[in-house]
Amino acid sequence: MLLISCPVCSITADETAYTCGGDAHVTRPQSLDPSYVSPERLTDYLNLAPSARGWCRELWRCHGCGSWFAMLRHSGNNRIAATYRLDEALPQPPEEAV
Amino acid sequence: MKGRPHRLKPQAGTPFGRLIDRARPLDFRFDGKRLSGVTGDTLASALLANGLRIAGRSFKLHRPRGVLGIGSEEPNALVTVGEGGEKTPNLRATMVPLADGLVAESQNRWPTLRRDFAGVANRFKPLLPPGFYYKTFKWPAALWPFYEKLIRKAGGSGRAPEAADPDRYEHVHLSVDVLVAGGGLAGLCAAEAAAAAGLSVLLAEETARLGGIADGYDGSVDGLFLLDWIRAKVAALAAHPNVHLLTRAPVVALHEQGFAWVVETVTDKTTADVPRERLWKVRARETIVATGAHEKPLVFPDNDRPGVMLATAARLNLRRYAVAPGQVAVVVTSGDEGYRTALDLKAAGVEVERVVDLRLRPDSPMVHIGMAMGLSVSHGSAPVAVRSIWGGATVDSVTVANRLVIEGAALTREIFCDTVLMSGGWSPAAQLVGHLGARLPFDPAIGAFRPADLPLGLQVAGAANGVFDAVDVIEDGWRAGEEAGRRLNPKKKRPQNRMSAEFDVTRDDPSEPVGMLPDPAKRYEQARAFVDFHNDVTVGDLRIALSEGYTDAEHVKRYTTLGIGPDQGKTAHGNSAAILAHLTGIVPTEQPHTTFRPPWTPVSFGVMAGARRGDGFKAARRSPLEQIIRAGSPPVEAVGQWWRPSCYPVDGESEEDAIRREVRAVRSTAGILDASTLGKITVAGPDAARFLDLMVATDVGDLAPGQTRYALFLDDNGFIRDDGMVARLSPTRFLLTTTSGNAARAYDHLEKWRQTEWPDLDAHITDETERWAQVLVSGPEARALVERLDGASTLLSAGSALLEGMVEGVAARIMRARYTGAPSFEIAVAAGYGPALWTRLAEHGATPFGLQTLERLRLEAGNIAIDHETDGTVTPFDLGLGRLVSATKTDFLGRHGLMRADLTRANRKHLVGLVPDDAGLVPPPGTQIVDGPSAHPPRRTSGHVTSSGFSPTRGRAIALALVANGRARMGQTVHVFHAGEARPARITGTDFAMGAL
Amino acid sequence: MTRRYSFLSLAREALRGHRGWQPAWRKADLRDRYEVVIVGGGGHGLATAYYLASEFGITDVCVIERNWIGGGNTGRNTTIIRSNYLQPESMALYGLSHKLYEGLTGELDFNVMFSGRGLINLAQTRHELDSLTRIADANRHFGIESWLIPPQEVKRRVPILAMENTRYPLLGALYQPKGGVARHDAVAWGYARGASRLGVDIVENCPVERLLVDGEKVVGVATARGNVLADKVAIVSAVATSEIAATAGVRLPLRSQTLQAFVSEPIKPVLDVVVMAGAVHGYVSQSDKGELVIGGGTDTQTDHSRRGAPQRIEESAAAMVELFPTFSRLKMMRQWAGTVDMTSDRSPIIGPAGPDGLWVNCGWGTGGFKAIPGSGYVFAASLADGRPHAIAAPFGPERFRDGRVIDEDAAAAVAH
Amino acid sequence: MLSWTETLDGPRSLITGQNIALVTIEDPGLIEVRGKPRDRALGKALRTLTGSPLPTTPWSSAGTETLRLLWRGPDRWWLLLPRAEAAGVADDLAATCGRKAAVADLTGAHAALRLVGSGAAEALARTCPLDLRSVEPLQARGTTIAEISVTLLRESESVPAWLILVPRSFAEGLARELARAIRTTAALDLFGSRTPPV
Ligand SMILES: Cc1cc2nc3c(=O)[nH]c(=O)nc-3n(C[C@H](O)[C@H](O)[C@H](O)COP(=O)(O)OP(=O)(O)OC[C@H]3O[C@@H](n4cnc5c(N)ncnc54)[C@H](O)[C@@H]3O)c2cc1C
Ligand SMILES: NC(=O)c1ccc[n+]([C@@H]2O[C@H](COP(=O)([O-])OP(=O)(O)OC[C@H]3O[C@@H](n4cnc5c(N)ncnc54)[C@H](O)[C@@H]3O)[C@@H](O)[C@H]2O)c1
Ligand SMILES: Cc1cc2nc3c(=O)[nH]c(=O)nc-3n(C[C@H](O)[C@H](O)[C@H](O)COP(=O)(O)O)c2cc1C
Ligand SMILES: [Zn+2]
Repeated sequence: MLLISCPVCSITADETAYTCGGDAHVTRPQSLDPSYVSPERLTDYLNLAPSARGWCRELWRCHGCGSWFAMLRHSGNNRIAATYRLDEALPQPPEEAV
Repeated sequence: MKGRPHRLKPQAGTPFGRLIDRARPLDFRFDGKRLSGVTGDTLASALLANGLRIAGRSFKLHRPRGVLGIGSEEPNALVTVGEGGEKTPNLRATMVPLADGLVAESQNRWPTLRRDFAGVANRFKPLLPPGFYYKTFKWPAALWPFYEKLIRKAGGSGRAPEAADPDRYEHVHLSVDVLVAGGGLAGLCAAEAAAAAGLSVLLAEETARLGGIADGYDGSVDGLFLLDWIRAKVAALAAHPNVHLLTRAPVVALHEQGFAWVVETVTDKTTADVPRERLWKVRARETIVATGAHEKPLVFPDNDRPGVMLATAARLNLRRYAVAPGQVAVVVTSGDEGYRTALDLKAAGVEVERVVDLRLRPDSPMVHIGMAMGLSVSHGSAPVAVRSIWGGATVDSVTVANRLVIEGAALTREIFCDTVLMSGGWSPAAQLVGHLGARLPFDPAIGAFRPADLPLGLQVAGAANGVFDAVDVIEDGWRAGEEAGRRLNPKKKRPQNRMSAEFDVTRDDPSEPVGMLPDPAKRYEQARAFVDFHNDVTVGDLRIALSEGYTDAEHVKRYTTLGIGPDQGKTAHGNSAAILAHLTGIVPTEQPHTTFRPPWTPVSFGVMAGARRGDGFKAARRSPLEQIIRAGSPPVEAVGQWWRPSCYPVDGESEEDAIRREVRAVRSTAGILDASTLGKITVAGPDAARFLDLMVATDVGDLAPGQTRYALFLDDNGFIRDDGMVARLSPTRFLLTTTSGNAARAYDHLEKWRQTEWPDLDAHITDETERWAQVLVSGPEARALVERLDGASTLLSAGSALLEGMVEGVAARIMRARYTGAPSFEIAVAAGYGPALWTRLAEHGATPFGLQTLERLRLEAGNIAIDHETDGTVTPFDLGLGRLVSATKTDFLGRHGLMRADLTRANRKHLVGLVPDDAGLVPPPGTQIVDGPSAHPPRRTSGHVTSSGFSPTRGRAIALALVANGRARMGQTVHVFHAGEARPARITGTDFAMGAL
Repeated sequence: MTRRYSFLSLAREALRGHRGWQPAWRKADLRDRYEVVIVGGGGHGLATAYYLASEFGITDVCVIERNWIGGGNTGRNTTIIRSNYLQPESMALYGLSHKLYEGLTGELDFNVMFSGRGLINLAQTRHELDSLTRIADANRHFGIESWLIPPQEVKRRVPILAMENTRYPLLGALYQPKGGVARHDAVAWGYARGASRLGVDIVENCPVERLLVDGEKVVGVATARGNVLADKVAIVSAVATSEIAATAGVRLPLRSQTLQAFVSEPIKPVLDVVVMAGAVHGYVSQSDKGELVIGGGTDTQTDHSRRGAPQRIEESAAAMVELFPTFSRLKMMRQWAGTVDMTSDRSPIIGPAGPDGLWVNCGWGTGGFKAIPGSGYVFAASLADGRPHAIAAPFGPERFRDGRVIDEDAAAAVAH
Repeated sequence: MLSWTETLDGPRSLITGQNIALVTIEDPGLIEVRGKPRDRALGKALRTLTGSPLPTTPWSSAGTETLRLLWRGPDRWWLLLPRAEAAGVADDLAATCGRKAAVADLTGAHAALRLVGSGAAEALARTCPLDLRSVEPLQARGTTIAEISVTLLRESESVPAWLILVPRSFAEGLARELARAIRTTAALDLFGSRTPPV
């Protein structure tokens, strides 16, 4: 049960007050250029999930204020390094080994 | 004469029986027998006081077993308490407070505890080595079901209740700075120091009392007897405004980021307004595990006989309940703990034949006190057998041998006694730490696992931390509490006056970490030296598992069942690790433990479910028209979280008859349906049109205000997710309707894309679903009916498909629709006006119709319904709705996905009409379409029926179906199976050749 | 040394203190080349090795396992076995597997305790009923024994099921009389023992770190104990498959999610069939030892921690109390979690993965235990033949490019 | 004119305990306003209406006893007002708030209950996962009670009082679950002074 702070409304609440919406910062190829999307890129976009062990960035929605934001979390131990608004600069994972 | 456990006579001036009130006897029943105990007893102490040695039967071998421990670690004395719906199996007798009229039963025996037929298993023990079931019951294969039935019968301990649980449970949420698990000396001191640092503290203690096992020790702190000192601390903590104390409330699980489950037993006698148990969902910034330690049994042959008990448990039984384990005792110990027990026994008038100390040259204060008090002690000896003279279940003697030359017969000696009290040192009870994924290293110095690398936000204190002497425990508790303060208020200076105390307590020498006795063992002895009491795992079993290649600790556990019983091996894991290391020759520090997982002690399903049962299971949503439409108790069905009437039978009509009547009413006059549950979402703003054109496959940006269009929503794969009407309310404002089950999801979906993919588009999405009560008026007379509403005719005369204005004096929206195939109007008014609107329409003669009627109507009209004609793998083209996919937009969700090879394949399944030759045959939705109706499977299928029903309008059964290449197969005959028989049906268009309805 | 397992051999061993048992599988030393290297000693990897040796005569095989065999999802699953799937591709695969399970104890000389005790999948909403009807009818025509039963029959087979005061009504159920469970550990160990006896090397505690690539071809693996060359490398490592494949530039559509389960304390038999209930998110069976084995939904986020969010457990417990009000006072004894390898259409990936010499078998998600024998067989056949076996062929990774989903999730909404 | 049916039978006390009361109140007027916090026209329109600047601090609110504007999201505000006034105010606002903002009259979408008394904290501890100790008077929170999404507004009175806004369709379920929690007589006595035995 993660404890998550919403970077938009600054409420800190249990994981149950949020919904995970998959990987953040995924590029939708057709948004870049709808006129040509290569089959490979489309396949990757529709199916791939970079869900390896380690630091991952995911979209979460705050049920309280309705905002989508991103979370930088270690998928091995569930440590949360940061939550941030989608228009913010990307925070980096902490240096020290976890 | 054979001694039995018994209650001591009251004796002034002795420390025995401090928790009981002899003046208040309690009656209870055990296995049907009436027994009596006294107030303050646990069920275990009361059973012992009544002289009962055997409290249960072991899981596999049905060996008779007595009470071994004192708390939740108890592996043997598992009982069923209560009757009827209140029956609770598998309770540890040591944790059950005795109450008047309590009804308890032993388990895993038939017919009685003393004479258990399955006890013969013990005779066949050699035939029941670990994993014997993997090697046998294989032949003949046909008999396996029979064998399995026998195995199943033999498995299991208690029985599930036969009646529903009458009790209530609740959940409570609490955020605190510090959670302290365990209210022994360490926990209390940790709480004290944390509170002194200004932190809020929840201290949760598993038993009914605070102080832990401190009452097993003597000495004084700050001039007060240990217990009095604790009393003062408890009183101060209770009065502290930042401290909440819970008893009968074990911390059962630790999770990420300081989340913990604490299960409190609120009462044993519940009423409607008092829950039996309460699940505290605690969020703590720091957690201190002060859960104490479990005394390790010594592992020697027949160490499981009733009458063999843990030494500290025996001492605590004396001190707390004035219960002595027998009359003549032998204490076997690898440390000082045994001496304390021996001295207590002596003081209580139990004869202590001998203290058998495993250590070669023990030289601690406790040993000297013991000798001075006249205990007869042998050093460097070990128990090698426990016997019962007449082949009985219990203890008549213990044989001890010199440890240095253990096999020399001359050096063994049989000592007669009726109880053996053993102490193999302490094993920190820090399993909670493992819940967070931490591994506890094996500490050879104490012969047990001891927490080391701790996850963030977690500390361990006291015996759980491998710190045992009271002096050190107190210091360690304070240290942990202060450290929590430092971590949470890093700027604050260290507390000015650090906690301190004057001690006068004896210090123990460390126990010798012995794992297994006798060290060089004979096989038949190993086969009777128990490591896991509950699951009957012996040293011999471990050796067999290893020899068969199950060498990894995890394999050993799974092959032998070591530690997987209800006690989760609390008294076993220290010993088993030492033994496994010994047997395999690995360096003990390399010996891992198996994963410690929640819960610490078992947790009832009821308390986990909490209020989520019956009508609290999942909230049902109520339409604004609920009271009216459900007044006559029509049949209802679940749609998302709603209940929607299927139809409105009158005068004992069947459902099907009601549906047909309602269909005819709509086709001939007009009907009304509660459509309030449909999703209604507005999208407003300068970029509303652009945004919607990205979200919807259908062109909508070109709609003029007042215009509507039926539209499809796809996912980016190209598959249909939802459908609905899109209406343009104004140049910058759109209204979308969605299917009932999808409203919330559709809103979330729109918001997600707007916020994450197109944040620059200026469009605001508002979920108006709950705002509107909505009535669908449908039928040839619909317009006339609607026009009878005040103001409606003026509004309708504007002619647009969507109109906003005043109807009957309130703001309303009217949208034209043709979903039923008949002229229809959806009238929406603010929710509170809904009932009045419905009533008015009904008064004007409209026939109420339900969801199944609507289904039938749209089926006749050949219209699709989401989740019927779609299943997440269906494209608009499959449904013949390609015209709803924009040919001009360069991008919308699903556009590129739709172009992939498989989605453009020629012979995909197409939506078609299906007309069974037998006009009365309705193939239920899901029925497969068979190409070749051969007598035997496999038969090729080419699709399935998506919707079906009897069409009152056509006077025959009709269906929609997805059929491979269906559009090219018009007029062909296919088959559906009904009652095991192939029945022909014809593929038609989806309009069923009905023309305009 | 006693090789065969039988009551007789057990009795003989009993007389001599069980001194003569052979290790169930040899503790092999890693050699530096094999014909086939299988990465991952879970059920699928071990079964593949077994069938390679037993059916296709290929014994120069090594199964390399990171930890201890059977300790991945195979060792932490709720063991539901059924073949009443919706799509023909799935029915072929799971149907074969189901059939092999029925004879597995004899085949392996190891009692895997397959118990075809019956499996009931409740329909509690009209939509569920329609979906299950579709499955039942698909099963009927494919030749899989599985059909719909009415509420009265459900009640007869599961007398303790609540029928009154429930949140959802009971509308019927899909019933597979031969569906059931098996002992998870025994399946892994039985295959390991079988394979080992036929000459397969099983090497534990040896993580594969990356693939060895020579040009366009995968030629072996680098492990913690050195490099191993192989003609064919088969990655059968559940979620780790995508990490390992990525070292050869192959990307697989796997998502790592947590799936939890828990057991009650053992009780005397109360439930003779497997019960699954989608509307309330829970399913349960009672093991031969007596625990109720219970599972529910997956956590949504990427997670390798092998712990899980407690609200899932709450949800499953609530589902149990809702279905079986008499379970309320029973207690959860242990909970655990596995990291499941989810694909976007909830069907597995079996086949060549791109570079020559590289094969994968993964994506079993929440339901691959039941497929172990079938998948092992068709994968072994594919490896031996150098091209996908007919039953495996539809499950190749290229289907994602084409959008050719084998969707068991959206269409059928039955997990496990 | 059509008559209004209250979601929860209008003003009525559902349950009263020693230090707690749960009362239903009339369905409030509710207008959702969407727009950018820095949108001038919007800010002006709302200031004219409420007399105070647009609340931009998360979960804060502004206005008067009868007209309260609360922050409900980064581009979303809720205006609570008497039901009778809602339609008129919504029309006015739509006219004055500018081209970029959006106004939706949501009256009827939410029912309201009020939880009053020192026992409120306990009732909420039993039903709401959020730590509510940090909520200032006149601040709001979006959270769940008995797993039903609600908006909580802490009202300004000296007694603890919470206004609970709940989607209409869930109102009855919410009232039932809250009443159940309040009726529980086994007090939590949070941070109280009960002394357990030693
Ligand atoms: C809680 C739960 C319940 C489930 N219930 C069911 C059910 O009821 N019915 C059903 O059919 N299925 C069920 N499943 C799914 C089922 O368990 C899996 O699909 C199946 O066990 C997968 O087997 P596998 O051999 O592919 O993977 P695993 O058993 O996970 O084996 C993969 C192996 O690869 C090893 N490995 C990983 N990386 C490396 C490396 N770098 N080098 C070497 N080895 C490596 C791992 O250690 C592991 O042993 C459930 C799963 C879970 C978690
Ligand atoms: N030589 C010695 O003097 C010696 C040796 C060994 C032990 N001791 C004594 O042992 C005691 C050690 O103190 P301590 O506080 O570390 O241990 P403790 O055993 O006294 O207290 C631990 C407490 O934690 C509780 N507990 C266990 N698991 C729990 C859980 N999951 N949730 C909630 N509560 C849980 C137990 O019921 C117990 O009350 C001291 O009294 C010390 O004097 C002394
Ligand atoms: C079908 C099944 C039954 C299980 N029964 C028990 C059991 O009776 N007692 C127990 O402690 N664990 C039981 N477990 C859980 C295991 O102890 C263990 O938690 C699980 O295999 C995951 O491993 P891990 O906890 O080491 O990560 C069972 C697991 C499965 C898959
Ligand atoms: Zn937020």
